[in-house]
Amino acid sequence: MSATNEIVQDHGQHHHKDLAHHFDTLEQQHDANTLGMWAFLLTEVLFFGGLFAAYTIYRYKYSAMFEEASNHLDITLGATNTVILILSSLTMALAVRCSQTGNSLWTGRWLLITIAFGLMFLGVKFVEWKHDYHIHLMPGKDWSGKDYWHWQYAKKAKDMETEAHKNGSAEHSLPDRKDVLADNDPSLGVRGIQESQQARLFFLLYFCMTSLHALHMLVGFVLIGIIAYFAYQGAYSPEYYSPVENIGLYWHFVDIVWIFLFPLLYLLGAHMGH
Amino acid sequence: MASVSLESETFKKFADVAGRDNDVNYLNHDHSITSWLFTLDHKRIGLLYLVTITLMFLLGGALAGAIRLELLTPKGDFLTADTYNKAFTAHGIIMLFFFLIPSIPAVLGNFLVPLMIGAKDVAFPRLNLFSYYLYFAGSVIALTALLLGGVDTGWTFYTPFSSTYSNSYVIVMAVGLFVVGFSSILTGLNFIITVHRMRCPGLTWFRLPLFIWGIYATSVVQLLGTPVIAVTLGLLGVERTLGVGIFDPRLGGDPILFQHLFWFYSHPAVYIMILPSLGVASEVIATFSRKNVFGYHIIAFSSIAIAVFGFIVWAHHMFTTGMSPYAAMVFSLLTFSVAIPSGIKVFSWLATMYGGSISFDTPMIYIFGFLGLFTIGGMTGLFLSTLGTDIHLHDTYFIVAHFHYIMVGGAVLGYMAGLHYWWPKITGRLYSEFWGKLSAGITFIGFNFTFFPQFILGYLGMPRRYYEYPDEFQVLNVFSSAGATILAIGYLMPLVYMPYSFFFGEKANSNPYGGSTLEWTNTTSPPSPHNFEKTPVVTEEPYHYHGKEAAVVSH
Amino acid sequence: MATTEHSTHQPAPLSLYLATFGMLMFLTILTIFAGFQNFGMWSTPIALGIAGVKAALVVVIFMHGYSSSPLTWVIILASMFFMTIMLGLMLSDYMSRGWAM
Amino acid sequence: MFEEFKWLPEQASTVAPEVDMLMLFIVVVTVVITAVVAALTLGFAIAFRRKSESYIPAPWFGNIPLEISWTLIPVGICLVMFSWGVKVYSNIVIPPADAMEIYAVGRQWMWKIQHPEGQREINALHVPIGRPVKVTLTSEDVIHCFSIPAFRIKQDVVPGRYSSLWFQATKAGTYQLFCSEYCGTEHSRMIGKVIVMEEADYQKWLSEGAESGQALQGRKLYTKLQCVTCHTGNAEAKAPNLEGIYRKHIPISHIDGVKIKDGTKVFADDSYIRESILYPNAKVAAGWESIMPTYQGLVTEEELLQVIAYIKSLNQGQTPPRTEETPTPATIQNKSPNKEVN
Repeated sequence: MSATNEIVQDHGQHHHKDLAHHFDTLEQQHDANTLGMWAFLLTEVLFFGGLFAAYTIYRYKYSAMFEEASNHLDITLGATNTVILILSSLTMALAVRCSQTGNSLWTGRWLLITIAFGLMFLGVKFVEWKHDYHIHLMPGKDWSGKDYWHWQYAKKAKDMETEAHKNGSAEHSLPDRKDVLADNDPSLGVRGIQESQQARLFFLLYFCMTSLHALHMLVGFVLIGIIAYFAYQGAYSPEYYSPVENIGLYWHFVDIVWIFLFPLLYLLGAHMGH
Repeated sequence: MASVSLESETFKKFADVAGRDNDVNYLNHDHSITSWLFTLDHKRIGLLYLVTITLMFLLGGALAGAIRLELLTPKGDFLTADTYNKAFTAHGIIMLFFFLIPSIPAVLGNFLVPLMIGAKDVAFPRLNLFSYYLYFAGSVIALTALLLGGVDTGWTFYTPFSSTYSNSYVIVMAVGLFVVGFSSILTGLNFIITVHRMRCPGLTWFRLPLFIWGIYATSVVQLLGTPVIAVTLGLLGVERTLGVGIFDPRLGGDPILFQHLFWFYSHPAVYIMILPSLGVASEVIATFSRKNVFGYHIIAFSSIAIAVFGFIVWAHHMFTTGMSPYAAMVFSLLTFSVAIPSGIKVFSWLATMYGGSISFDTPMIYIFGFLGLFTIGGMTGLFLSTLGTDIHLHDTYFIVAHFHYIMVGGAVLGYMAGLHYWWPKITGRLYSEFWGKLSAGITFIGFNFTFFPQFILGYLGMPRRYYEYPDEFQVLNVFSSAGATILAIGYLMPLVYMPYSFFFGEKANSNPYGGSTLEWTNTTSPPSPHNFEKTPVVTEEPYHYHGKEAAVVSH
Repeated sequence: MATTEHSTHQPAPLSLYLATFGMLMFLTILTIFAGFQNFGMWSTPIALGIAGVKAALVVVIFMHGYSSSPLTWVIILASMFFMTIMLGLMLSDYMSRGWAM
Repeated sequence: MFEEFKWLPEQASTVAPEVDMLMLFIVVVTVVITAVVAALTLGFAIAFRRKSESYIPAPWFGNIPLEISWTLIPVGICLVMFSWGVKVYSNIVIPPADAMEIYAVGRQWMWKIQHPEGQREINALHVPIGRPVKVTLTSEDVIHCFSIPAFRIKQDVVPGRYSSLWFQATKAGTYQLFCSEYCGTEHSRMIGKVIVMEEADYQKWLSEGAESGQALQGRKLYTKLQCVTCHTGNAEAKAPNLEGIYRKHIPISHIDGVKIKDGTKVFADDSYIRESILYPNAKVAAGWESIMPTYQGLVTEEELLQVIAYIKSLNQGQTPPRTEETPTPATIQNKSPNKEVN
C-alpha cells in the first residue's frame, strides 16, 4: 500500500481546546469515545453474562427450589428499587440532554439528582440485605454441607411473617434459633440437604449478581461525581460533551442489568402465592 | 515541531553515546526514566511490554526446562510431585496469560497498529498505559502467588480440586489473572476503536494490511471472551473463600459448569494467540515474495470467521466429561468449522509465494518454520475434533504436543518472525542475518525434536501432567528432553544478538526489506515521536508491488 | 478516514424522555402483575420478554440508539448474539443429558 | 529403556481396531496434506527464489475455482471424519444390554473396584475375555479419569454423579489403567492394572477370596441402615416396595417437594436410586409420603454401590424381615453430623 500523496498537517495549530493531539477533529474524537464506551459495555454484558449463565443452568437444574427460594425475596422492595433506578435513568438522560443544549448548570444538577436516586437504591438494597442476613439467607461458611438449618430458619421466618400478616399485624418477630435447631430432625425432615443446597445456590447467585450490580453503581457514583464537578465548571459544551454521554451510557447499562435481575430474582416464584 | 529545540540538549548528550543518527525519533527525543514509565506513546508502551513479557518468557521457559529434566527418567527424582505440579501450573499460566496473550497484540500490535493505519496514536493513549500497568500489576500478583508457594491446580483450575481440595495459593493467582484479564480487555478495546476511527484518509477496510485484520479479530475475542473467565475466576474465589457450593458437587454445585464457563473463554483464547501470528505471516510472506497476497479478502474474512467460530466449539475440551453425547456430536461438527478458514489461509499463502521473488531473510525463515509447524498443529487438531479418536487421545501427550505445535510452533514462531521483521523499524538497527537464520533453523529443529515424539507418546497412552511414568514411555521422553535443550538454544540466541544489534547494529534505512505498508513507506526507522511528518493518504490496495517495476523490468 | 458519517447530535424532545419513562413504569407494573399469574412454563419467557422490551426502550431512547451509528448496533446485536451462543450451547448439553442413546 | 519400547499401543478391546482404523485414516489424510504443503513450500521457495533484485513478479489476486476447491474439498474430508468419528463414538459410549457390571470409585489417589460377586480390589481390575463389561464410575473427591489406553477408552469420573464406560476385552494380558484427569499431588501414581483373563481363570479368580457377594453386602446394609423399617414390601410398609423396581419406569408425584403432573415417570436406574438415597425428596414415588431421611454423609460411595446392587437383585418377595435388632430411626440422627451444629 503506498501513499502517493500526502496532505500537510498542521501540528498543534487550530486545535480546539478539548481536542486531544492524536485526533484530527472533535467529531472523530466524540465518535471514538462513544464507540469505546459501547465496546466496554459489550464486555460488561459478557461479564454479567457469566453469572447469568450460571443462573440459567442452575435454574434449569433446580427449577422448583429456585422458585421457592425466590419467594423469600421482598417483591415490594425489589419493585421500589426498580422504580427508583428507572427514575435515575430518566434523570441521567435529562443530564445528557442538558449537556447537549449547553445548559451546564442543569447538567450538573441532574447528575447529582441521579446520584441521589442511586444512593436511595443502595439504601433500600442495604435494608433488604440486612433483612436477608437476619433471616439467614446469606450464604456463608457456616451454611455449608449438612448444616441446613439456615434454610429451615428462613422458612420458619417466612411462615411467621405470613402468619403475622394474616392476623393483620405489621410487626412480626423472628424465630428463635434454638427452636429451629430443635425441630431440625433429619429423620423427620422432608426437606433435607438438597433443598438447602439448591436454595443456597439461588441466594448465592442473588448476592453475587446484586452485589456486582451495586459495585457498578458505586463506581458510577464516583465517575458521575467527577463529571458533575466538571459540568459545574462549565467544561462541557454542545461541541464537547462525550464524558457526560459516556457516563450516561454506563448508567443506563446498570439500569438494564437491573431490569433483567428484577424478574429473574424477585418474580420467579411470585405466582406460588406470596 | 516546537518541542525539538527544547529537547535537543538532552538528545545530543545521549544520542552520541548510543551512536544514534541525528534525527529525532521516539527512542531519543527524551531519555528520562519518567518519559518511559509514564509515556503515552504507543511505541514506547510496546517496548515496555516487550521487556516485561521477555522476562516472563524466560521464567516460563526455565520452568519448562525443569519439567523436561524431571521427565528424563520414569521415576520422580529431580522434583517432588508437588513441586512438579506447581511447575507445570506456573509454566502454563505464565506462558499463556503473561507471555502468549500479550505477545503479538501488546508488543507488535501496540507498536504497529497506529503506524500501519497512518494514525498518530491509538484512540485512547492513557487507557493504553493503564493497560500496561494492569498487566504489570497482574504479573506482580501472579509472581507473588508463586513466591508464596505456588499453585498446584494446573492452569485449567478444574473444580472441585481448585475450589475445595487444593491447599495452594489459588485465590492470589486468580486475582492476578483477573487483573491481567482486564489489561487484555482494555488493549483489545483500544485497538478496535483505533482501527474503526483512526484510519488515515483513503485507508478503507479492504486496504488494511492483513496484520491489522488479524489484530482486529484478536481484539474482538479479547473483548468478548475475557470477561467470562474473569467472572468464573471470581466465582471460584467466592466458593473457596466462603466454602459455598457453586462448583463443588458435595455442596450442590456442578463441576462441569465450571468447565463450560472456563472453556468459553479459554478456547477462544487460543485464537487470541494464533490470529495475530497469522497476520504476521501474511505480511512477511507478501514482503519477502514481493507480491500481493493471494485472496486478500478471503484471508481477511477468514480471520473474522476464526474469531467467531472460536466461540462455538469450546466443549470439545469436554468430550470425556460425561457431557451429553448429543451435545458432543454438535460440538464435534462445529469444531471442524474452524479447520476450514485455517486451511484456506495456508493455501492462500502458498499461492502468494507461487510466482513470487522470494528472498530468504530471517523473518521469512521463521515463517517457513511457522508454516510447517502450524500445518502440523492444525492437522493434528482434526484427530481431536473427531469424536472417535478424541476419546483415546484426550488428556494424553498428544494434546500437549498438539497445542504446543499451535501455540509455540504457530504463535511463538510468528511472534519471532514479526519481531525480526519489524526490528529495524523498532530500533533503527539491523541484526546479524547469520545469527538470525541460525536461530530460526535451530528453533525449528529443536521444536520438532521436542514435541513430535509427544504425539506418539500420547497415542501410546501417556497421560499429561504425570511426573512419574511407566518405563515403556522413557525412550520418547528422552528424545523430547534432548530436543528441549536444542530448542532452548534457539530461543536464547536472539536474546543475545538482538540487544547487541540495538546498540551496535548497522543502521537501517526506512525500508530495508522493501515492505509496502505505511510503517515502511511513510516514516523513518525508528519513527518520529508522532509517527508521521505528514498524515499519509492512501490511494491503493496493500501489497501493491506490481506496476512499480515498469521502469525497471518488463515481463 | 478521519471523519465518519455524520451522526445527529440534536437533543431529543423532552416529551420523548417522559413518555419513555411512563412506558417503563407501565411495563414494570405489567411484569409484576404477570409475575403473580401462573403461566406455567411460559412465566419466564413472558418476564424476559417484558424485560427485553424495557431494555430495548432504554437502549433506543435513553442511550440514543435511534441516532447511533450502524456500528453501535453491530455491538448491541453482538452482545445479544454471544449471550445467546453461550446460554444456548451450554443448555444444549444440560437439556440433552437425559436423552437415551 | 529400549526393551519396553513400543511404537503402537496394544489393541486389546473390540473398539480398539475401530479407533485405530479411524486413526489410520486421519493419519494418512493429514500426512498427505502436510506433505503436499511442505513440498509446495519448499518447491516454491526454490523455484521462485529471488534471482534479481530489480525483478517484481506479476500479481495474482485470486482464482475462484482454486479457492472453491480448497474450501470444499476440506469440508468434504471433515464431514467424512466427523461421520466416521460419530460412528466409532457411538460404539464407544453405548454399552450392549447384556454387559456385566462392575463398579469403580476413584479417590485421591487410588481406584477402588467392586465386582457384583463381591470381589473387591484396589488399583486392579480383573475382567474376563470376550464378555462386554460396563464399569459404573463415581468419585469421592475430585474429578478423575478412568482411562485404559489398550482399550482406547476413557471416561471422566465426576463426584456427585455416575458415569460409565464399557469395553469388551479381546486379548488376555495386563494393561495400564491410568487416571488421566489431573487430580492433585499423586496424580501420576493413580495407576492401576487391568488384568484380562480367560473365562475359566476369571471364574477361578472370582471364587477365590470373595468375602461375599456385593449384593449380600448390600443386604446387610439394607437392614443396618433401617431401609427395611419402611420399605418392608408388605402391607405395613410406609414406603414403596423396592422389589423388582430396577430399570422400571416408576410413577412419581413430587420433584423437589413440588407437586408435578400426574403420570410422570422416572426411569429407576443406578443414578435414580443413588439420588433417592442421598436426596429422598428429589423425586418422590407417587402415592407415598415423603418421609425418608437423607443418607448423605451416612453411607460411603462404595456402600451406596452395594445397596444399589442389592436393590437390583431384589425380586418379588425377597425383602428381608424386620428384625428386633433394627433400632429406631433416631439412631441415624445420632450419627448425623447435624448434631455438631452449635
